[in-house]
Amino acid sequence: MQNRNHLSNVKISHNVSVIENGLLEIPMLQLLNEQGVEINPKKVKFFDRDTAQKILNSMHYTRLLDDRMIGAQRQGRISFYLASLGEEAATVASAAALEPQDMIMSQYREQGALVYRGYTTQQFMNQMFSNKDDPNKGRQMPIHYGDKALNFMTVSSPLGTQIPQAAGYAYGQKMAGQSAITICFFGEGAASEGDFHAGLNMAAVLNCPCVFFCRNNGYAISTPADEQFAGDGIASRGIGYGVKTIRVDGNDVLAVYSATAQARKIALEENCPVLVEAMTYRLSAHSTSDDPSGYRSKEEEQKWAERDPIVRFETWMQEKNWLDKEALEAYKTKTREEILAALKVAEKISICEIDEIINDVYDTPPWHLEKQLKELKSHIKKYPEAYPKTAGSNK
Amino acid sequence: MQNRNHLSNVKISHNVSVIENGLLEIPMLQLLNEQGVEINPKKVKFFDRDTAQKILNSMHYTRLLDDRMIGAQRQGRISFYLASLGEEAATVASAAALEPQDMIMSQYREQGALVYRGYTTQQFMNQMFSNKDDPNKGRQMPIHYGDKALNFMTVSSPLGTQIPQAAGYAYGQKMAGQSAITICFFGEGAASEGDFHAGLNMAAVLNCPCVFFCRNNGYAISTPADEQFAGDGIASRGIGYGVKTIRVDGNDVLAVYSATAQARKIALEENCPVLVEAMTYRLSAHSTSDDPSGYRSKEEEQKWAERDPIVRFETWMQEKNWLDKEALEAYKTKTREEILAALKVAEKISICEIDEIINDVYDTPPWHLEKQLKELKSHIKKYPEAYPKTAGSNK
Amino acid sequence: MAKMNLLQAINNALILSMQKHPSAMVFGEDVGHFGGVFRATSNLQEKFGKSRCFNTPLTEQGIIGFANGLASQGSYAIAEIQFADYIFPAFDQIVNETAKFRYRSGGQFSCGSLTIRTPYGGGIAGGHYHSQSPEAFFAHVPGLKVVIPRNPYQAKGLLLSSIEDPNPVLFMEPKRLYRAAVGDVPEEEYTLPLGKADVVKTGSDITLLAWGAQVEVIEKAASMAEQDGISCEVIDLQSILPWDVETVCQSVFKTGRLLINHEAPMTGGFASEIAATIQQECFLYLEAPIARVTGLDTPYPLAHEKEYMPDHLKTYEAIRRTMDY
Amino acid sequence: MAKMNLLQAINNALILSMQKHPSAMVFGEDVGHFGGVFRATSNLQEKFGKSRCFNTPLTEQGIIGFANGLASQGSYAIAEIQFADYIFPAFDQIVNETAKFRYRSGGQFSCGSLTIRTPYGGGIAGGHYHSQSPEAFFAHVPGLKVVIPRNPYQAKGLLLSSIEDPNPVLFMEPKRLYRAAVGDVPEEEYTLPLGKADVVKTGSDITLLAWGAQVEVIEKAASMAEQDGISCEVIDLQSILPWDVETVCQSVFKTGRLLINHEAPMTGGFASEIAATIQQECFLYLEAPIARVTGLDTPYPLAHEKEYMPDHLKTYEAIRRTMDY
Ligand SMILES: Cc1ncc(C[n+]2csc(CCOP(=O)(O)OP(=O)(O)O)c2C)c(N)n1
Ligand SMILES: Cc1ncc(C[n+]2csc(CCOP(=O)(O)OP(=O)(O)O)c2C)c(N)n1
Ligand SMILES: [Mg+2]
Ligand SMILES: [Mg+2]
Repeated sequence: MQNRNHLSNVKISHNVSVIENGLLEIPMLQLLNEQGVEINPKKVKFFDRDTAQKILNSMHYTRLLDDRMIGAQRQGRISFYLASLGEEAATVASAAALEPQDMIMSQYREQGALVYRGYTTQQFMNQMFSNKDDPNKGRQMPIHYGDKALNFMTVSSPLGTQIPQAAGYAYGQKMAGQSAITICFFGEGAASEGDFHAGLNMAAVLNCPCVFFCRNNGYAISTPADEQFAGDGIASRGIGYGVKTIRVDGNDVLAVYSATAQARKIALEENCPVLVEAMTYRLSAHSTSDDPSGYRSKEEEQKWAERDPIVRFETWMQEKNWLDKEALEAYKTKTREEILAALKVAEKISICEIDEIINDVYDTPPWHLEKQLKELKSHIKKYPEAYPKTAGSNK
Repeated sequence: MQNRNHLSNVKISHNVSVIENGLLEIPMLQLLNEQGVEINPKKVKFFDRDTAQKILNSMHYTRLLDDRMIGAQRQGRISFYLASLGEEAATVASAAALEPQDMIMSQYREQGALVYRGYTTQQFMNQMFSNKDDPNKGRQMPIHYGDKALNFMTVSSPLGTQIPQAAGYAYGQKMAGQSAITICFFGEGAASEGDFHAGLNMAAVLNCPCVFFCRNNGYAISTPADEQFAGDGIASRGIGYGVKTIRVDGNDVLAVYSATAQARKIALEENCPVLVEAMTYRLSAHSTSDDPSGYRSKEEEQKWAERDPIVRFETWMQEKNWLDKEALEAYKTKTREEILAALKVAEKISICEIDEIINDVYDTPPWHLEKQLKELKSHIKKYPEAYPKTAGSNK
Repeated sequence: MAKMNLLQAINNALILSMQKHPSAMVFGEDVGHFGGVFRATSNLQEKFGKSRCFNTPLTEQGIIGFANGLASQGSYAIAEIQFADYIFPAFDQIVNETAKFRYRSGGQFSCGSLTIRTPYGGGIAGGHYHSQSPEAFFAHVPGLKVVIPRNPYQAKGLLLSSIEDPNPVLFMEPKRLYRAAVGDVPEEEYTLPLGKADVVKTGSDITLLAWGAQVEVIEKAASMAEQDGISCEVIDLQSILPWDVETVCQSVFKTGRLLINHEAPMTGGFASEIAATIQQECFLYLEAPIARVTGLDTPYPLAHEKEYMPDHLKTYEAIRRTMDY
Repeated sequence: MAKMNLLQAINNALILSMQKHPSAMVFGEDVGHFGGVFRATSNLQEKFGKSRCFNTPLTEQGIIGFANGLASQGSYAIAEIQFADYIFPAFDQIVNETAKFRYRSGGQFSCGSLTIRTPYGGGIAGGHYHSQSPEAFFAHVPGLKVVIPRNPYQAKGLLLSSIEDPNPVLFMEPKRLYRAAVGDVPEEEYTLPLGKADVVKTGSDITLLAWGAQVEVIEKAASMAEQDGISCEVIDLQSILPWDVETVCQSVFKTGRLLINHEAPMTGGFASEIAATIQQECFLYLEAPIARVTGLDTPYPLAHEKEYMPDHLKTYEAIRRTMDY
């Protein structure tokens, strides 16, 4: 680190030298090449077979879940979904490199991390059907997961807001003496928000042990990366904040795992933030409300489909003789069934009773909310057919 | 410039390489050394003697104005003042490198630029006494200057807000086919605001011809630079945005002039933003409400007092035989008298008549403001002694 | 005349403005080639080029900051905020900059040629981050105008007025009507006055007041009440700031009763301003307390959206209570 | 008991909280070694170390974002925004995050241990960027509590309550009273209830309601009115959200008249909510329209500050008008 004082140690030049971004090259870590061949000459052992299996399964699970839920949305069973096709390595392998006590703040496309942490199929479904078993009590749109027990912060739609929050959370963990960090996921689009700037700068100045994990997947809805920023990705910004930075191939499980593990280690041991930029691609539509054919080519998508992170990782596992194809197929079949079954259960569970409409605004409802609830309940009693989802439980 | 696409041209590495800010060194342009000796071997001619004289005079004017107004504030004649002692080269020489049609958006400590542009002593005084000849109509605190005729945007207190505005203004200039840029001044403290991030990134992506001029003067009120950021100043952030960047010795007139001229040229010819970081020091208190002895040492201040930008520039002018000491003394005497005289005039001019209280909220006052004014006026009529400043003009 | 939905009417107004004013520019997240997530800016980039209709980076404070600068330079800046729920990062630029630009400079500079468009409101299963109705926040900001249309005809005329108006205007579009509201819209340019309410239906017993998508809700409640022999005057406020006290007062002088309906939470919602003003102006005419039928004082919930909304039934009940007072 | 000014009372409350809660942290611009531009955080860094009282970079959205994260982690986060005029960059973090944190997660996570302190209000020749009273914006945000003290005793008790309260609280400090208001304050910890108004003086003809620095203005007007034989009940609202409808209603049942005074512009100011609610709750008791004596619907002007302010004379006149209605 350079001395932080605003003028000491500065080099002097006598000609106007214009610094351009080309001066700095930030390489991208890759440990499996596009063909899935390990190219790290040192042959480091990253994780054991069980972990590898768990990573692979979690990636498959995520893809199966995405697939099924897009279907469910098309069938009109849920209102909205947002898939992570193509980005499974970035979200699953990063989660694998963390400890359970680390707080995960996600943007919304990190279901892979949640799968790895052990969120159950039924939990996913309850959230997406906004039913009364959803711990968020059905208050948020599908995909806004959250689970305190798993140290997974509830998703919030406004982009970028989690970035300074992660700094604050990590500061609190440090002050409490915990051996834990906070990881904050966000897209390259969200990184344009002012909160990104505030969060990275504060984390650096206040020595917050956190990992800022940017999924640079090339698009923010329809906006391509080159209309989002003019610099060299998001990693190049780390320099400006004095934040240690790693760029990684986001479709390479080994690289993502290593980069995140290293980032976590630095964050915890040196009490500082680390920025990780995972280069990947949003193969899916932005969400079920979106159709990417209006803004990008099939060729581009095809090129990236060939960089499938699952295939790449499976090739490596195969090479190591860790891939049990039969077991994998069985796992996928079981998962498909499990998802379907849980979906059917979830869609039959009713939504929260009407009293929940005023809970959790405050720790306990103040009198004016009690009054509004009372009026609402007597109104529903008068018109039960108009409020079929709550009339039954309205006492 | 590197290719902006999010993945093309990326270099691949096979080991986790953590990029730290130390990798990049941003030198500081200096053309006059601390002793005022020109050290550019090429002996470029920067400007003619008249310009040099105007720069020198403007710096002296600024210092004399500051001095007098701090006095006036102590005497209770004005409520507030904010001096730029030690930063005169940064604000005056940068303004000298611009064309009159360029828009200047200042933070608040750039009275030097305004002096150079030709704001009159009486204008300064009218603003600071909030009297009815102030074009801002006395609506803002002292030092919130603004003059459309001089292409100097009215100062706004909220920090950083001008930064994205400068991008927008410059975009408009470009679209209108003007041969003009926008320069936006701000402190290293203001550069922590989210608006800084938004402004630089947008200017880069949308190719806005503007110069972002950061006065890194070591402090934001009491907060030293090392509690403001952890990177290598503000210049290092330019890289992240793909914005061309120049760091300059802010106490060196020749260097500031050259850097700004170069920045302007690039901005205009290449339709892009340029970031200039001027390394300087706020020798004065933050404002008349502040006392720096609580947060920094006399030694530190002394060290910087010795780097006086005026002394340095005078040495150079002397060396070139451009310094007419007698004329300079005469100018300073005249200026002192002029300031004193204008001050006396301004403090006798009354404030705007009460009708102005509702003007300029909209282009014309809507009915509800007319009604509020009418009520106010009849109230003042009833209690003229209670509103002595407006009762007289209340018709 | 052409049949247009609300989105088409807005798109049409934008096209006319860009044709009329060479310095008019449209920008925001995804508004370029893609035409915006709701497609309100479809084809503008194709028609007017990338320099006049363009995507911005994902930063609302930047969008409005940029827009303020562009407008102060003299261009017509037409900025889109993708959802009104996401206008808050730009709150400082709007409240401290846009709105005070002219006043603080004594009229030397202004953002008068700025128009901010944003879809707002619920009823689309959007939960609390895609359903908010933040008009009351902006109603407390002198220097802004705030306008909300209820159908395609009003949308086009009011949007054209907003763009022409020499003051910054926040133009809020009821997104649940984007495709649902269809009507006859003249193809040429026309304007509708800002600051004026529209009496949608005259009546004598009670005045019902709303704006945007809630106008059809009060109309529905009015029909129900008419069946009980209650004659309702239905008013679309259209402009939230400045608002048309005169028209509302005239109506209340006649009916003696007022009900205001909005989606936003009750406390500090814009109905409070209307009620406070009307109880002052019409005190001796009021035969019952002014009723507010609004959202609950909670974030906008997803599963309980139906229960949260100030629908026609709640409105009808409040009409009855007000009549029976 | 000790004589303290308002700043000292706040400083004292902060010290007690930091002693009581090892996880309590105080942060904001210049609050560290310097002790804040108004010196409310003097000596905290010396007493509790740099890790518990620290300067932040100059970014309000960052300060509140950081504070939200820190509070959600379970620490007591006490953030300072240097001037309420500069709270708007943090508006999104407050409105969309702080206030909705608990609701959106079904109570799993919350920012309950967050307290935001900020000096507000005019009367200090600060012009429109150092004088604003933005309480009404926050009153429209379910999930927040908003508290404003009028003197050192209230300040300490209410601030301690705000920090202890398991909900996020915006604590607004009337900066023109920082040194001007001096009074007896117990040295030990004590709390005053949130959500409760304080009846400062009982009376029978008219209820005068204000908060913060304006309480002394209505007290002064009350004295003037008493000379005319008008008996005024003076109430300090203290909590803006949730506010004490009960106490105000009880008073209006008795007096039949209500006047509300605040510094912020009239349109959409918090007086509108109070008037809307009270005309509903006390309709049959009101003998005159509820009067609002407020700032003008303009930015807060510098030169015309005196004319802009809802001072005791304007209040007195409004009392007379209300009595004579
Ligand atoms: C503050 C805010 N502005 C706008 C949006 C609407 N929005 C939702 S997702 C999205 C694009 C995000 O892109 P990126 O951060 O790159 O993430 P990705 O979707 O690519 O994973 C936008 C604009 C939002 N949710 N929040
Ligand atoms: C948004 C905002 N936050 C806080 C302030 C209060 N404030 C005024 S000047 C200042 C310090 C600015 O420091 P810097 O940008 O470095 O400029 P300098 O004073 O050093 O020239 C602060 C915190 C403000 N004016 N605006
Ligand atoms: Mg993306
Ligand atoms: Mg500074």
